[in-house]
Amino acid sequence: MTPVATPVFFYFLSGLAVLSGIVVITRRNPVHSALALIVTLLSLAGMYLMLYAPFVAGVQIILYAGGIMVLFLFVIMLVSIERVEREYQFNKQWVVGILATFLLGILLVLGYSEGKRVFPATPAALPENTNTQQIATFLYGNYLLPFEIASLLLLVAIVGAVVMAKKRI
Amino acid sequence: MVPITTFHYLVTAAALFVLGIIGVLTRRNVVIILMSIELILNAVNLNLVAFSRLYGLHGQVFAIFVITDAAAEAAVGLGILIAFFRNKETVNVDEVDLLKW
Amino acid sequence: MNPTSNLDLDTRQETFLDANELIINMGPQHPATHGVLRVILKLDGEKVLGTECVIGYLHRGVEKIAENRTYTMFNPYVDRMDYVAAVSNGLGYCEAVEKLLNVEAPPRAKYIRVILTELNRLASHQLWLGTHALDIGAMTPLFYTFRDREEILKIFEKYCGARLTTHAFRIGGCLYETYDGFEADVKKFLAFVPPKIDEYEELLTTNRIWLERTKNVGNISAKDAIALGVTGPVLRASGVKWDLRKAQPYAAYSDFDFEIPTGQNGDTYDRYLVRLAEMRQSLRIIDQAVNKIPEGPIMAKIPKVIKPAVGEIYHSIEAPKGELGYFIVSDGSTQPYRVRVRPPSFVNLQALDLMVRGQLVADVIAVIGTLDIVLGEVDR
Amino acid sequence: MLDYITSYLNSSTTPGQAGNYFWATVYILIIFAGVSIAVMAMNWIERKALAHFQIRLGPMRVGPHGLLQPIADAIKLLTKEDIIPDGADKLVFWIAPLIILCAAFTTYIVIPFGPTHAVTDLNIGILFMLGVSSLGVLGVVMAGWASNSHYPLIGGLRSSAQMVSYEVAMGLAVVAAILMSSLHGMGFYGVASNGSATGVGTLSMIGIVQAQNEQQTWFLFKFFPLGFLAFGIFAIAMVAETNRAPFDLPEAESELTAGFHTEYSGLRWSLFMLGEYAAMIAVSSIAVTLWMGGWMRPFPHWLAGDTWDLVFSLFPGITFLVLAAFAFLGVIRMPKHPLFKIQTIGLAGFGAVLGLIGLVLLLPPVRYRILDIYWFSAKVAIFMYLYIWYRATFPRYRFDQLMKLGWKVMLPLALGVLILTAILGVVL
Repeated sequence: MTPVATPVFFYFLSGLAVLSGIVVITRRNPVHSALALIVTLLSLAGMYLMLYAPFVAGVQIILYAGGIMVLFLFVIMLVSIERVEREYQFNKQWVVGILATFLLGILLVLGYSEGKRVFPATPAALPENTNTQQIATFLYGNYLLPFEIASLLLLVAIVGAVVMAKKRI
Repeated sequence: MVPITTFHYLVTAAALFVLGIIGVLTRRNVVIILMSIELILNAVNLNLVAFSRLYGLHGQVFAIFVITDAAAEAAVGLGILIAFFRNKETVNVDEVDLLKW
Repeated sequence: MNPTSNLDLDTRQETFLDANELIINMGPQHPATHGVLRVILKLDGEKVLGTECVIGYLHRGVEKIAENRTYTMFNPYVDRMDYVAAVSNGLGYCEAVEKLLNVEAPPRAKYIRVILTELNRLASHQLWLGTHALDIGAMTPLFYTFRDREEILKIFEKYCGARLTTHAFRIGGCLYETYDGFEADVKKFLAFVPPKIDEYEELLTTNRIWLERTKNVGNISAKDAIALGVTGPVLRASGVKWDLRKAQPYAAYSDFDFEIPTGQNGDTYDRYLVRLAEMRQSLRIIDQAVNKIPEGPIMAKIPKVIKPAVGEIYHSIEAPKGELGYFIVSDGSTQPYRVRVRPPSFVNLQALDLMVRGQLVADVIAVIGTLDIVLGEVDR
Repeated sequence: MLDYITSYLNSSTTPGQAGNYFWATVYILIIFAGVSIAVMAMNWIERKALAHFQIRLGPMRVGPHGLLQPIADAIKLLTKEDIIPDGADKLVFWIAPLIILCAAFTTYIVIPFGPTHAVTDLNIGILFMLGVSSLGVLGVVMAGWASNSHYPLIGGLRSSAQMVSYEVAMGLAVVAAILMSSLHGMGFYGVASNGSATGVGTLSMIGIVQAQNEQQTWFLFKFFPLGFLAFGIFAIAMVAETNRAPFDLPEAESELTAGFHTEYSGLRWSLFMLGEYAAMIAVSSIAVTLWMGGWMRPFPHWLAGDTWDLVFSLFPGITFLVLAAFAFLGVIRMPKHPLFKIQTIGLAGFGAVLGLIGLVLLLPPVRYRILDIYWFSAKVAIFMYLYIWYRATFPRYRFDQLMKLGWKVMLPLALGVLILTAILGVVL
């Protein structure tokens, strides 16, 4: 099924993503930031659906919004935030940081607008209905080694997180 | 309305990327810095998926790898954060001035 | 009131994630503290690092009131201490004053006392079982036990007109003769209740979740229990065969054949089993008592105005919750000079801290339930 | 207009797939209303059933046999003062119940009540459901944190840990079912020996039910002990996921007063309840879809044929007629006293409505139309009853025991089932 009213949904979702992205980096209270980040993640999931990537959208919702963000909220609750909230929120190089980043952003956009000529005009035919199957074929076929490495990475991350967080194991 | 092309997605991704980098560079709170890193990774993901619309599914597969990495990164990062908070009673990144305690 | 007096809050202990310790007020308004007990919990996440009980929210100065009442007038007040076992309280008080007066209740009165007291022990244990199970999350036993406790309360009501604070006994014996059909009622009850106790057991005893929640929870060794002065089922579950009904028989208990159930591990599950066994033993006692209840007077000869000679007396009975003692000092007047009650709940409550240290929040609830405290008695 | 409706009724696809936005909206509204009514009915049934487990009567005062109790409750909750604690984080406090509610209701768009009776048929349907229902955790955590009070905080932490842990076992059990949908005597996955597409597994909810139809078995009985085990794991995990007894630690009344919603009252509290019950129905729907053949009637292949079709199609009408008979039995047993006159009339009216519905459902065109929805609801109702049964029977787990069960028993078991299913699928 083809997406409908693509421009409306695109502007809605991207606007939502960017606005809540701004909220993420400006809030004093990390929980509000986390809330905004969840909104960003969900609107990105919506955009993935519009880009014929339903499986990635599902993974985004399950892993990011349902898993990683819960981890974030959990940690925010464990560390007391009252004192931090009252302190100054930005470090001393914030002017330089913002200027440099904006330059980077302009660079990126310029690069993309130049690249428009290079990109193929017509999108590749992506069979939406067999999206999951094809991703599976790629994951367990072409990308089998990276897949295994990723699982190893997760194992290392589990061990590392436990070692970090617990004083005595 | 102008039809939505890959370029639009790329600009959105760029905006999120820039926001994430601003967060990393300017904030003091480690939790928010970690969230900004998530923003950056998501911007990259959007890029990958947008390009996969043009060049086939490899981008989506890569996006899944990036999400996996994000999970690992969040776990380790938050673990470090807890260890840090335990020792210094703060989550401000500019107070991390010891390599070992 | 310093709420954190013995909770050395500054010492940081090795804890899960070393997160901040949490001080939580459990009660006095809390659904599972059996009244108005306030427990200040020092928590590390879910682990209990220490507790402090704050009591006195139900303090009515019962002991002080006694000094301004005659011996007879004070009798109804004791019912209000352990209000779920009012008959036992009355028995202890009446016997203490009788001892002070050097009179003895007639045998028939003693038998009536035993029957009613044991019925009350059943009622108390049933109430305990229901609320304890509810605390642990099993909702249904509460209603079953209340259904069966109702039968006991009906007998009380028929006997003396009151259901809860019965004031069943008087100094020197009983005021009321048994009503017509009392024995039939009791016998009917004796036939009615054993299958119901099996029903409770069916719901709980082998329930896996119940086992996991109660086994090795709130352990207390026999040594600790004796050192803390813990009595009653809590002591017996630790393996100490100590029951005042056998150790220093009062009323007519020496006439009956019954056993003292004991446990081995002193955990919550053993206390549960001990109380269930005690319910069965109570039935045995009632059965014997009702079958050989003697005829005769129910009131000893006591003076109209009770004026004991100068002296003091300590008399204790085995209440459903443990040793209930009355220490009465008489100055020769119509009013006691001093009455001191040794309430079992109050003493047993001391063991709470020992039993829950290092366990989880959920265990605090289970242990408060298993101690079977009644705040009316703790605070008096 | 009528033509439009009939032409729609004859279509063979869900409105979402057909791109029919009007019907999709209608479906969403119907589901929203239906779930709300189901939650109210569930509320009444739970209180009544629980009461009868516990030798009580339950609600009896509001309406005949307390039938109007849910409505009275709703009015009470809506008119209560809405309290936000002073120290609470107002924004988060306000959003938390909405997150739970939205997460619970959003899942319904992929639940197939029948081959065409779903809002849409996403090809990542089951993934979408798991994902969206896992968003409910966020609401719970936020509610606990925003109340700025200790008991809700502990409740929130408990439930986040609980839901995240049980999601793992749940996900693995679901994957086992998805694997089964691809294993149709086909050797390796995706390589259909006869060239048809049946060798390919699917994530679509409708596709999974159709796979069960094609394989002529409920996945509950597939690879005999394995399907059963996977279903068992899911059935336990879904109780933990929805925070119901015996896993209701986050809201353990005797320990944490009310857990994460201690500080909530009135409308917001009722939103939590609505969300909880909606989530219960939603996860039960997943269980029914994955393991119990979804909308299929019992024995569609063994008891095939026109006669059996007729017999099974009479079930919906007969169910309602039996309910009506119960209502009339209640009318007969009502005390004959002027005070009970209105109640008696009300109950009789209720019975008449039920009977009328039953009669309508017996009409030939209606009864075939309603069949799949009926069987689906009947299967979900079994799970709802199980929820009540658990609540009446079991004590509550302790937190560490719950975690131990989740990680040390369910997770290895689910992994084993998954691996064995995969091996069996290749071997057989």
